[in-house]
Amino acid sequence: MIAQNIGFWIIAVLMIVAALRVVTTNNVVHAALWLVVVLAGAAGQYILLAAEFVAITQVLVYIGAVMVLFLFGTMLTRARIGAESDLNNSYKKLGIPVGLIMLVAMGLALTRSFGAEKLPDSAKVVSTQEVSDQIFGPYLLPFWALSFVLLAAVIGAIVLARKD
Amino acid sequence: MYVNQFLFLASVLFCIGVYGVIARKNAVLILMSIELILNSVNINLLTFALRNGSTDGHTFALYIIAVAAAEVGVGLGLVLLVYRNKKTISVDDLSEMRG
Amino acid sequence: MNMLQENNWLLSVGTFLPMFGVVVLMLMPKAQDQAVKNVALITSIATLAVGIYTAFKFDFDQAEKLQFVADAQWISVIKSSYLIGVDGISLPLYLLSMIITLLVVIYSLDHVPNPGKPKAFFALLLVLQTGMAGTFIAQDLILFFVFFELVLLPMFFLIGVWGGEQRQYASIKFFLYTMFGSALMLVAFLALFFKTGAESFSIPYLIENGGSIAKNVQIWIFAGMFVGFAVKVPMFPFHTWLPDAHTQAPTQGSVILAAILLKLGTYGFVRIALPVLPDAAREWAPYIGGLAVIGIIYGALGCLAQTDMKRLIAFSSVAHMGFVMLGISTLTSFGVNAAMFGMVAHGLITGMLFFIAGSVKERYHTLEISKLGGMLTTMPRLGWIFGFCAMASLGLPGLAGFWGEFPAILSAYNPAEGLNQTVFRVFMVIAALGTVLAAGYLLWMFQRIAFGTAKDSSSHGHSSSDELHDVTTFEWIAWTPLLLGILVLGILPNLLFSVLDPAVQATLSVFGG
Amino acid sequence: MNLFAKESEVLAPLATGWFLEHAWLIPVVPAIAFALIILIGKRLPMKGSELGVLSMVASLVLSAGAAYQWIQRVNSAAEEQFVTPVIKSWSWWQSGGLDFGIGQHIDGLSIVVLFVVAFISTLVQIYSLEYLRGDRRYTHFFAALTLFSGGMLAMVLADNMILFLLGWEIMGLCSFLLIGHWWEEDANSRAALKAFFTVRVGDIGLLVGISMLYFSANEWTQENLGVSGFSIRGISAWALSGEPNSTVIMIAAIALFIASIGKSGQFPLHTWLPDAMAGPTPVSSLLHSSTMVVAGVFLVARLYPVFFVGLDILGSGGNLIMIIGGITIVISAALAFVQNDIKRVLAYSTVSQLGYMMLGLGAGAWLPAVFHIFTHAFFKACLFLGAGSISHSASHHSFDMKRDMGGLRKVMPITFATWIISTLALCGVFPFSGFFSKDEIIDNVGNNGYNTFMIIGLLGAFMTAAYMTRATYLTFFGEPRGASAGHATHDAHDAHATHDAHAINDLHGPHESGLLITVPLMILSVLALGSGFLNATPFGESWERMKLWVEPRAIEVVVDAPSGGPGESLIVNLPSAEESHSKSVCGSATPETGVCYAPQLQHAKFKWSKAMISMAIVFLGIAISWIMSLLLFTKRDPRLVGLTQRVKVLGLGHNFLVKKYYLDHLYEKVIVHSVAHPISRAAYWFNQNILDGILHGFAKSTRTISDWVYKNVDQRVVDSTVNNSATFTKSVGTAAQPTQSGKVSQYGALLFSAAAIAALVLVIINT
Repeated sequence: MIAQNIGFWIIAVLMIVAALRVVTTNNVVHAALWLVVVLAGAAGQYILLAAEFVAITQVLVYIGAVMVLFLFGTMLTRARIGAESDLNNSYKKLGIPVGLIMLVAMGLALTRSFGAEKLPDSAKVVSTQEVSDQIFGPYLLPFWALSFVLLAAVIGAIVLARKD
Repeated sequence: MYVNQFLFLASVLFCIGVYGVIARKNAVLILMSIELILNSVNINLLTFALRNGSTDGHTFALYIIAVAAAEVGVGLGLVLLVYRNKKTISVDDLSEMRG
Repeated sequence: MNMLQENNWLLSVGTFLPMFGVVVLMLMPKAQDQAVKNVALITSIATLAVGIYTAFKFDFDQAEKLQFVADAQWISVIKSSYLIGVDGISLPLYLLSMIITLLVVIYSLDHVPNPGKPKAFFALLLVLQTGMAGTFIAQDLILFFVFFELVLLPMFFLIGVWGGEQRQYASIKFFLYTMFGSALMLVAFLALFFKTGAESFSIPYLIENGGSIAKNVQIWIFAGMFVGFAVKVPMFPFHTWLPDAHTQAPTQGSVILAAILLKLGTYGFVRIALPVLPDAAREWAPYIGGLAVIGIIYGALGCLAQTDMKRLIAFSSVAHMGFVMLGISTLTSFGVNAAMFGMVAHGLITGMLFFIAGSVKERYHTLEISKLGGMLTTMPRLGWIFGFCAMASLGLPGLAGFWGEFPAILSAYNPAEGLNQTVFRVFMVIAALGTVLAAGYLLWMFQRIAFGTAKDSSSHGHSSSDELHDVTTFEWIAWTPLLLGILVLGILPNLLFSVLDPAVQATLSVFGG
Repeated sequence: MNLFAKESEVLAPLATGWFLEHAWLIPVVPAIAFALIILIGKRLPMKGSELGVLSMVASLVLSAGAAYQWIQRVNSAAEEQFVTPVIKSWSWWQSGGLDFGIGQHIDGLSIVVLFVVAFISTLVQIYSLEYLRGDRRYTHFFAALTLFSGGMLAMVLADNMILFLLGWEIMGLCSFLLIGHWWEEDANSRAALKAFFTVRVGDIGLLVGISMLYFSANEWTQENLGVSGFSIRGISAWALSGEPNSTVIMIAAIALFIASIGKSGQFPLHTWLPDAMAGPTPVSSLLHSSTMVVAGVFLVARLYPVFFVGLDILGSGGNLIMIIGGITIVISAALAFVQNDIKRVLAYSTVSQLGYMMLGLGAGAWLPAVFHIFTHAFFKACLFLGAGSISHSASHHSFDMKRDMGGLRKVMPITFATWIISTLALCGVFPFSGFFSKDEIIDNVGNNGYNTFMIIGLLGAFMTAAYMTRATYLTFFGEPRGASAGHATHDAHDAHATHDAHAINDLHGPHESGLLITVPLMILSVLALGSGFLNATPFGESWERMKLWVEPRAIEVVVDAPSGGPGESLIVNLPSAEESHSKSVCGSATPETGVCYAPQLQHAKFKWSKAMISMAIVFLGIAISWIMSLLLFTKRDPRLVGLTQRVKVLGLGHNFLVKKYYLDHLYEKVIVHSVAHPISRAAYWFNQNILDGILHGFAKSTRTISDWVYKNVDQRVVDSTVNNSATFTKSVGTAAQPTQSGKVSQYGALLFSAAAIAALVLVIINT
């Protein structure tokens, strides 16, 4: 238990810092790299939450594919590697109160709902098989739908990005 | 471990993401902020999956990841296209609705 | 009840037909303007046809009951269902929205405002239509809210893209205000939902159980709804978005805004706020009434200060909606009848006035009252139509405006029991004063614009006399129904009252009569 | 109930007839004609005027028929039987589960006024055929004239106050359109605006009064008569039923009276009427002398019970109506002396005659007042048409007596003769009609014990005689001046002068007008002479036809309540009423068993002595004024000429009169301007700076707060130097620049913030 807790807090702090950097840094590439940290941290949290398969997918898909996409996108749009000045809106400060208000709202809601509720200690790790049973069992239809979405996305991306 | 510690983490990420969406001007960065939001959602899902001892949460998390991938793909495609036409990816310059 | 559920597909069709039109428009190449216009025209005609068929099927003998009720699973997670239906209150507005949209489309056939782009323009108009119609038939709070918000965006773009010089200021202001209102309104809805045991969002259910809520909580929830609706109406302190939105919006935008959108707020009061939260309504009524009469006088004074024709008409809307709200605030079926009639009448009359303002702008390239003049000599028809509408708007008996205005004043003489009579009688006198001011500013405007001799064309910008053509065919087609409506409703008010009255009485039964 | 039903057998069933049953057609015909004129008028050979004239003739025939059958009805009634009005009602609108009707209410009063209106309208329209020939808005003119007649007729036979209000407002509208008929001149459209606006101010009273009466009477009328609280019959009965709370009915009466002050140009709202002379002369003679302006008087006469009870008429001391009436008589008569415009003289004389009617009504002389409406309509219309005839054929459309008239009696004998007859009638010289009505009023006022007001009345008679003599002298005697002398001094100030058809016959000098003008004049003058004999009190009971036909009998009648449905309830006399000889309780006490529709009024016994006195006064007035005019205008007697310049006091008084007591100054400069300009400006300023200021301030403060947060959360202020200029306020504010801060995400931001606030509030509420 203790170990897990320690792990959680370390990762959590790391994630939050990284996330802040993502939204504040003036360098697109740096932002992308900080995002990698956040995603990795998220993967770590998933493991703590006894969701191996999701964690693995997270690493593969996100850190593997999505980040590559981002970096490519950044490169292709010839973003200067290095600081840029006009990444932010002139009134970005509006975002801060908004974010804080939301945080307060959620915080209140959460504390009210699950004050000191604990997670089950001996949580058995959810095996990949169970997940797949789920997906190809009751959630088959959404799965198909999703596959279509992906297909459409692929085609769409090609169509959009194609030079002509 | 408390339920809340995960949920709090998620909400913090979410709010940071929101801030990013609002504050950023560069399309790619906005996409990244959206990724943050999606991840915070995932954390929630998995937390509740664990709490309620069901596996539905996992399924949804996976779907979200997939959708996110699709979204990034299309999103970046758009960015490229825009960049090619306008030589900029600052969303403000896309906001001239007239013309 | 079973009988009331037959033909329950009608409403859905009538509401979503425009969306179908939108889809078709989307699939069309934007080059073919004419085809686009035709599609929009056909769609709106078909929609109106469905609407008329609905009215034909409507059982007027039990106008107080919901009819064509359709109740389908929607978002069962939050116990919100797709529950729609019309009764005597919603039917007239439901039809009005369809008619106005059709007329606006017809008018737009040769008046697409700059920067053109008819495809997008008509698509937005049709989306708007769906939103408006949906709001009037929704019997489920979430559904209501969804449609209520659906209206917002098309209007936002109409103002923001096709508007005048200050369009961005106006559109953002409009958006900001309404967003703010909607947020509180949504909160109020949710609070209502939870306070009634998180059972259902359906309005009839809430009407049954809403009374059970503790009074002080009711008052707070009502406050939320009040702000939400009052912004839309708009009532006195929340009205500042209206003049800008109206002035900057394209003619079609102003017409729809005046004719339908403003009614969403008042309709919300009658349909939701009053019956669901009777106790709170009683508490709030004097304040609503007070704000209403302030609005009447204030709007009139605002009008007197205007130099811009369109802005003047916009301010007059504030005054007229003041009468409507005064009627509502009496909580008597007499007053609410007046208010409902006033809504329809104001829709016809002010819509018409904005049409005229648009045509004036198109001909003179200015709306500065001081630069206009002698319209009766240069364009007699337009001038007389304008005079007709001004007269209708100042509540001349025999025209539609009167039946919204006079009974509202009348009803303020004795409001529902539990309300302070003296206060409302003071309101009555002030409101009566408002009618004089109304006569003042409308006739003043009419005299300045229509009487006198035409200013030489040099004085109004680059418009040469050959542009000063009288009413065109399209304008005739678009306007005649409105003019007829104003006249017919004025002479035979019972056409409307007989439909409204039972429903209004049923709605207000919670107040004991 | 059936006990009475048995007695009621003895009562003769009242005669009725097609015309009475279908009296509602009278206003409908002109209304239809109006629509036709608007639609097809321009294409007709006579530009739509024929439609107007025909429709008026039709209504004249209808109302004459109705009058005849009403007389039949009265004759068919027993001596002491209440003559039920012919009431028809159809459902018009419903609200709050109640049904409100529209319909006709025909009794003596409405018959008289119907006939007068239809008659004068017909003559005036015929007159206008000639007078406005070639006018640039010939068709519009006739359309408006016809619509006016429709509105007035509708108001007269209205059976409920809503329909009454409808007619009332339509008249106001038409008066607006007709006064402003030559709207190219700013003065005319101004006058039109002023007229409508002033009357509209009075209308507040009408709205308030109707509302009060409705809500206080409705319950009683519904259960006793089965009619709504708008029904005139219901209101009258209710007022006399002893039910009403005295303050309520008093306030209601005052409110209604304010409306009549506005409409009938009583002091202090009389100022619009003289300005209304800017309209064409036929309009002045129809709307602003004989028919429309008596609407206010008609309102008082129509709802007489309300005023009777509310203002305690016949009570000791004067009441509001009398006081206003009395003041009006004198001040307007005084104003008539300083006018040079002949139409304005007549306008002020109209005002003071209306004052007489009000005085009569206020003093309980109901019948003489109504009779004065009847006679006044004829001679005043005749005078106006005469003035029109002069300006039309003799003075180049000028109405200035001093500059453009004089010595016209030779060139236009017919106009002169008719004018003289009507003037004598107006002055109340025996045996002209004015004598029988006006003298009756004064007589009854005195008889009911209001001596001060009787003296005021006599004073008024004196002044009337005087100023009319002055006007007559200036117009018809002495040496021809200006235009009437043939000098083609074309005065531009008169709108009428601008239209072409007349420019031709201006060339040859003054001459008598054509038949289309003189025939109406002659008809009217005959009536001005003869109409008085319809109620010639001097010759005893048998001559008092009006009293018999028109005055409602103050008899308590039993009503079988709603069973009959609105307006249909059968009315039978109380057997008690049979012997109770004109000692009816109506008005004086509460009717126990039935309802009353009219209060009991006394009638002064005619005495030649009194008549002689008033005659003497009148002749004195004529004589003095004649001599003065002779000396002043012809002999140019040095003692009188320029007197006002020499004697300070007279000068001041004269100036005071010329300035119309500064009332216009008060209304226009002080009141209207203070509303139209400063107050509305202030309200608008408040709108732009306070309310919007709050919005913008809200935006600004979020901006500053967030600035502060920003500086403390994160030190990077690189671009804030750039951005500080573009504040959020500015972005909400002048968002003109094309590359203005991010719109899409701005909306996103707004959305998010709304959502955030919503969420927070929700969380806080939903504990």
